[in-house]
Amino acid sequence: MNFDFTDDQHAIKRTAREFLSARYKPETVRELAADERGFTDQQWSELVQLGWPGVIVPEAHGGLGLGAVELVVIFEEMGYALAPSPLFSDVCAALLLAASGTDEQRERWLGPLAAGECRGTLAVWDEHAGWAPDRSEVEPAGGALAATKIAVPDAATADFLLVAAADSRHYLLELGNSSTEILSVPSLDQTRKLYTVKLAGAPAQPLAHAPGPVRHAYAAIITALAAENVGVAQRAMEMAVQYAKDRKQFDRPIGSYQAVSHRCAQMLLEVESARSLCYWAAWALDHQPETALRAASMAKAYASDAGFRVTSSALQVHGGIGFTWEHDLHFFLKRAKANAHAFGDARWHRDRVAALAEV
Amino acid sequence: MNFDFTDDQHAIKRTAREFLSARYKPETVRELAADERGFTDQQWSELVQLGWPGVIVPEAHGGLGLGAVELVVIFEEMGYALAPSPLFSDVCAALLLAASGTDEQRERWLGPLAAGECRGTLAVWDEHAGWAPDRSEVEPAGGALAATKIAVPDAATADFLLVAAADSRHYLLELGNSSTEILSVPSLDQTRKLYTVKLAGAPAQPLAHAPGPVRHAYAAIITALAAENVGVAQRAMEMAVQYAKDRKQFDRPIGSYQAVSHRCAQMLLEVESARSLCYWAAWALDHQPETALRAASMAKAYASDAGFRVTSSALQVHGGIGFTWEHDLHFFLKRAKANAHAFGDARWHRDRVAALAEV
Amino acid sequence: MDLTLSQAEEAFRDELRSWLGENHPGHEPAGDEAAFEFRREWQRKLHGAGWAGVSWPKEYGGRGATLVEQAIFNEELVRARAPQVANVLGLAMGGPTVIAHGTEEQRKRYLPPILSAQEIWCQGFSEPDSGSDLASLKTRAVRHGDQWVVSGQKVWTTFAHHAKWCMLVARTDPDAPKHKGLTYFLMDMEQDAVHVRPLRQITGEAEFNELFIEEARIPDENIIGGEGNGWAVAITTLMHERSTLAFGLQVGVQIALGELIEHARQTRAQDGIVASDDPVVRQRLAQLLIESEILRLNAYRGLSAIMRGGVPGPEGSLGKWHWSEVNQSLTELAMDIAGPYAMSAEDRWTYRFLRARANSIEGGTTEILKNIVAERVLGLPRMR
Amino acid sequence: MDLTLSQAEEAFRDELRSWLGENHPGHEPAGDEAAFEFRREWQRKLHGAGWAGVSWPKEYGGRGATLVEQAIFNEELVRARAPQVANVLGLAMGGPTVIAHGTEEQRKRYLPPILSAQEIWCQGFSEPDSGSDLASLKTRAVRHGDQWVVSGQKVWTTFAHHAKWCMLVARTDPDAPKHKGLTYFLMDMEQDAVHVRPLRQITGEAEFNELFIEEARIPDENIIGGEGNGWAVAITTLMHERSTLAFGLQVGVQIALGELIEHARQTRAQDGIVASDDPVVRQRLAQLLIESEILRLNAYRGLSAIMRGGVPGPEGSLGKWHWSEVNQSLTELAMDIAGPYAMSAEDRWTYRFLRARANSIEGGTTEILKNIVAERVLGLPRMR
Repeated sequence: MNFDFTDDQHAIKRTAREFLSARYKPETVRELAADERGFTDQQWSELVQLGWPGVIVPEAHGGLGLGAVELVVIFEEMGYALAPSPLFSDVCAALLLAASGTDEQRERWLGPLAAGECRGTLAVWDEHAGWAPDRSEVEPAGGALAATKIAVPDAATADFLLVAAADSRHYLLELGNSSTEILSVPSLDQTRKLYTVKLAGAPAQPLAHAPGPVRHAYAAIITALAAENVGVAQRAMEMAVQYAKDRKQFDRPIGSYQAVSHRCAQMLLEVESARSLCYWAAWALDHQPETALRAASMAKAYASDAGFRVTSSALQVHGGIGFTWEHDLHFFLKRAKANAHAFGDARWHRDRVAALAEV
Repeated sequence: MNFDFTDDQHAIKRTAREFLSARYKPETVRELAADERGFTDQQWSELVQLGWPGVIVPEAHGGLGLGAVELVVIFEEMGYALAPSPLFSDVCAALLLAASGTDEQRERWLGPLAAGECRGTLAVWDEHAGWAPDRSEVEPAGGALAATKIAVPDAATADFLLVAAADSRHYLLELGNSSTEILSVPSLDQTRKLYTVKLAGAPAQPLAHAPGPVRHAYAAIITALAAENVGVAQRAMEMAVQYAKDRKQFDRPIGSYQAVSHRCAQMLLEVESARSLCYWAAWALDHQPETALRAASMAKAYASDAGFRVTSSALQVHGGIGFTWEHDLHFFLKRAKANAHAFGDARWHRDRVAALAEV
Repeated sequence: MDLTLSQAEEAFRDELRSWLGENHPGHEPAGDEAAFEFRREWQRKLHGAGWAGVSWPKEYGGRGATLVEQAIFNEELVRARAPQVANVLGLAMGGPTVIAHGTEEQRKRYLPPILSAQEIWCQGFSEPDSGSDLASLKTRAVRHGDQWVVSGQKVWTTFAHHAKWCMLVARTDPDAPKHKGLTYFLMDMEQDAVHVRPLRQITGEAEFNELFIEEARIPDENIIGGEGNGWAVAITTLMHERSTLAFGLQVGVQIALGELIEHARQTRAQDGIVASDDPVVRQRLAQLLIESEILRLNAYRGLSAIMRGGVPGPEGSLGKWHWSEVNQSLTELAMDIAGPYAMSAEDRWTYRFLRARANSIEGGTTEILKNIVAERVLGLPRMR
Repeated sequence: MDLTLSQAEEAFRDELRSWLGENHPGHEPAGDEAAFEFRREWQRKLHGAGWAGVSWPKEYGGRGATLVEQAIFNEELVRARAPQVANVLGLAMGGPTVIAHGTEEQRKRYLPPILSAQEIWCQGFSEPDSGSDLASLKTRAVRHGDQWVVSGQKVWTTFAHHAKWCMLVARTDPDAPKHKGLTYFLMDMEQDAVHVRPLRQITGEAEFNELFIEEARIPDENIIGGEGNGWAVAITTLMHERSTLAFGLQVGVQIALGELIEHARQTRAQDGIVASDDPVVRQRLAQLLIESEILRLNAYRGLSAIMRGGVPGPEGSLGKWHWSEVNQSLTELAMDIAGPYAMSAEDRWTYRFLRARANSIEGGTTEILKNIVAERVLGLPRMR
């Protein structure tokens, strides 16, 4: 029984922290938030050099062949740096392809994905279809999809789309097709670009019907997202604690008032608790699949709430300055809140936890 | 638009505070809590002299003929003093008799009730029947009741029982009947005696079928109970504030720490808010019946939560001493919590609020 | 106790409602300048019909309305979704401060153009280093003959770019204890020494400004309430801010809640039902219905306490703090109902959600308001 | 990262489980004395099989178990619903304190009878006026030759009526700063100068006692850690209290939660469904499942941090505070599920609900624990 990372995992974490803090300084994040595309080719190649697009792609396909723990380490750091990047949507696609692609599809796509030569993304929610991230009413007709999907990350810069459909499969659709309309949507979190994708009978290939592996892939996705929120919340907490030490009102640092210091202590409880759940879920994904879905839903439920509460609480500690665009805090709050609603919110995942625990 | 009491209402409040604080000192409350019966005949006659058993009984029947506002004033003060007394269960019976008794029943019982010559109480919950205070499955067969009713207040000292049945009526049952078994139950709140009543085919007379007036009577009952919680919470808050001023730790009064002072401010918010809702509900019962049910459920929902939170928070301010039997605080906490569960808890009344507001 | 309006109050409300029904100017045009001119025009219309400064004494152009009428006025304007007036701060805070602390000459000079929206007012209290600790402000005013020379920086100033007058608190005696050395000025904004910079918020809008003041001039006669008395005068301004705005805020919550319930009725939730039929959402909506009713009741109980005792009751101190919590939960529920749409900034609730983050900071942080309640209402020892 | 038990850890657990399976003494008898004798017998049995003081060094009669094994030990005993041992405080706190600060002679004198339950220990730290502010305690010890004469009052003393030894902190130098003038004694409880009074709690039980000490005698050799060094020694005792108990507490929550889910399955709620099918109850149960998992994970992460760095990680400071919140919500939900039955004290959940009120006070109030986290973990300035 040991929560400590292996030396390799420690090394990944250290590299990630150093790399990301050097490359994604606050002013860079701010520029990318204002940029239409949200990242540069240069930034993408650097991530490719680290091998991150292939982190979970098997070595046989040219990936790093690592597990969920390493995935979580990387996304915790991506969240801490708030690095705008299509990496997350790309890894979502890789997870689903690896889980339910046919042999040919895996052969065709996983290598280029791992090599960063192409990028994929994932289209989950139908328009006006409610909260559930696992229900779609899109009925594929003769290998073609007619549907409107909302909140699709990085669709404008992806090479292909995996579309969730009513038959519990995903359909792979190469973009650049005239029957596909990609509309940019102003997103709450400007560091992650979202699009509405309108498919008017676009041709698409079905992935295999593999409900078990697909559920496992989604569990990895939500665990990575929960880990992002851990990183985001950690950073917001550090900003709040630093501000509470520096800022003086009534001739003393505001961190010496319990209204502020107990608020910060609460942040620590929530950040560390979310982190424990994420590490556990990641470990279970790798080593204890029978626990993994429950652990992942627990992590996502808790980190959804904690991410928002901690960033929101950090804003309260900052007072007025935290409400200004000039201050970086709002980017963290917006990412945490957007993540809270992505792939099932806290309430939805609590329902899953109850069901999985056979309450 | 004026929230201020009339001169008469102010006078009732003042009298109640003075009378109750003189007669129900903490040591008296403590004795009565330990007593099996829970009150003395002497104490009952004093309440009768004030006319309180007949507060809502029409003057034609010898009562004071007052309204819900006066009812609320009295029960807020009863809660503040935490006076153990069968007054509440007796007034419940009077409200239901006045609302749905036949002419003969009103003639037969309201006068003696107002004069304090007899006492009634109300049996609402069937055994193991769930949370709802407005559902009973007791089917009266040929004028006789076979049922087990739980949490019946003051049954051992009452002269008659009003039993809620499945046909939405109440049945009046004179006690002292051999087919009725009254079992004392150790209650959470020892200042209000509860009993399980087992009816084995006891003869009973139906009250009239009058759903509207019965709902109105129940709205008055829950408003009175909410008002009790306002009084209880007010007193607990005063105890906490006083303790926070007196108790020193680390060489200063604990009330100078925000962890304590902000907690006390929160108590004030909740006490005053519950009070506003109770006064509004009482006024609506008297003057705006179309609003009364919603207002009463709002008051009960909020005061249920506030009563528990404020008393529990007061215990936290007191630290260890508040956890001892010797300190009076626990009696207040227990009353607040028991009231929270009587006649529908906060959650149940929120559902009613949503339904009544046509959400 | 009578929680209906009196006949006179009802007549007042009916007159106002029917006037608003006939004179509502419709939606505000887009664009900052156009919107401002529209608001100025709207205020002129109100003023022409005797609906500007309703609570001000008649001798200064007001209507001499009672407290309850004033509350009705603020409620009805929000209820009718009437536009803002151009001179919110002049009407709600500047005018009442001049009436309370100004000389007769000052009243004559400043009050009429406030009512007619001819001269717009803004507020210069907060500074970057003096947020909650207002009395620590550093803006300096130094006397040069019968003029004062003022330098410093102010922040969170609304309407600064349209304002003629700024309610400015500055330090005139650096040697006095911090609450004592302050003076309350009316600073002419139309001078080069005053530079206004819009301050963009997390919503993307720039509702507030920063004010950079470099040797601005203020004549001696523009002091309100006397030299060194700035703290007391500033408190008057803040008291008016909190009390006047309370009624508008609570009606605002009621309206938003109505919209939220509609939003819940029209949004698919899960398992084939709409959000308003979801038991967890219904619990939260019911709680908001209760809390918004409390905001209304506590506000009116506060008025009754003032009418009875001349001083506000304990409910009065709680309103702004409580409102901020209610409005924040309301917008959080809206986001939860929106589900995946919460990720999009197209949803109007996203804007409201972000805007509500400031509710517990603006106009007195919740922490400061709780201190005030603990110390002044409950009499707890001063926090050290 | 490996969140399964190692082979050695599994072997340890299996050995313990099978031993417990064979040796579980059944239910405690009713009555204070009978229950105590039963617990003493149980501890002797554990001791005989080498299961007393598992984490103590072998040379002092312990098992020299690793941190993880110690955690497993505490979990398994709760999981097996084994009875309490008679000498909880001696094993968990007194022994480890003597091991850390005692002389070799003291270790030889005191440790064996702790293990065998021959001498029971109790704790005399808190006083009526010194709750959270322990260092302000007033109990005085004055030297008379090679003896000390002690007078004062202690409170919240468990097991006092069975105890032979009391871990007593008293003031030996009234002129020193308050943390400096304290000394840690082992006081013999078997003297007339010590009077024990049971302290009834709001649950009706008397789990704790008050201790009235009037000129009790303590020989000089019963000082642990040296004169004037009482504060540091007391901190050791408290650290052991929090760390050892954490694993038992979290398993306790897991067991209670299992019972609560069963309770929800068997309780009618409304509209013809049981409570466990009610969507609002399900949300709350799921949240408790999550929080109780967090208690477990944070406790183990804390151990890993100690194993890596020798010092506890930030998770360690959070456990007791978080546990109290989780256990309180758990019992509150139980009351809500019980509905009208919550009004009756017959329901076992009513007792647990009342008992849980003390969780945020006993063993360090939540306020103090948050202060510690803020100051020592986050490095925020000391609260003044």
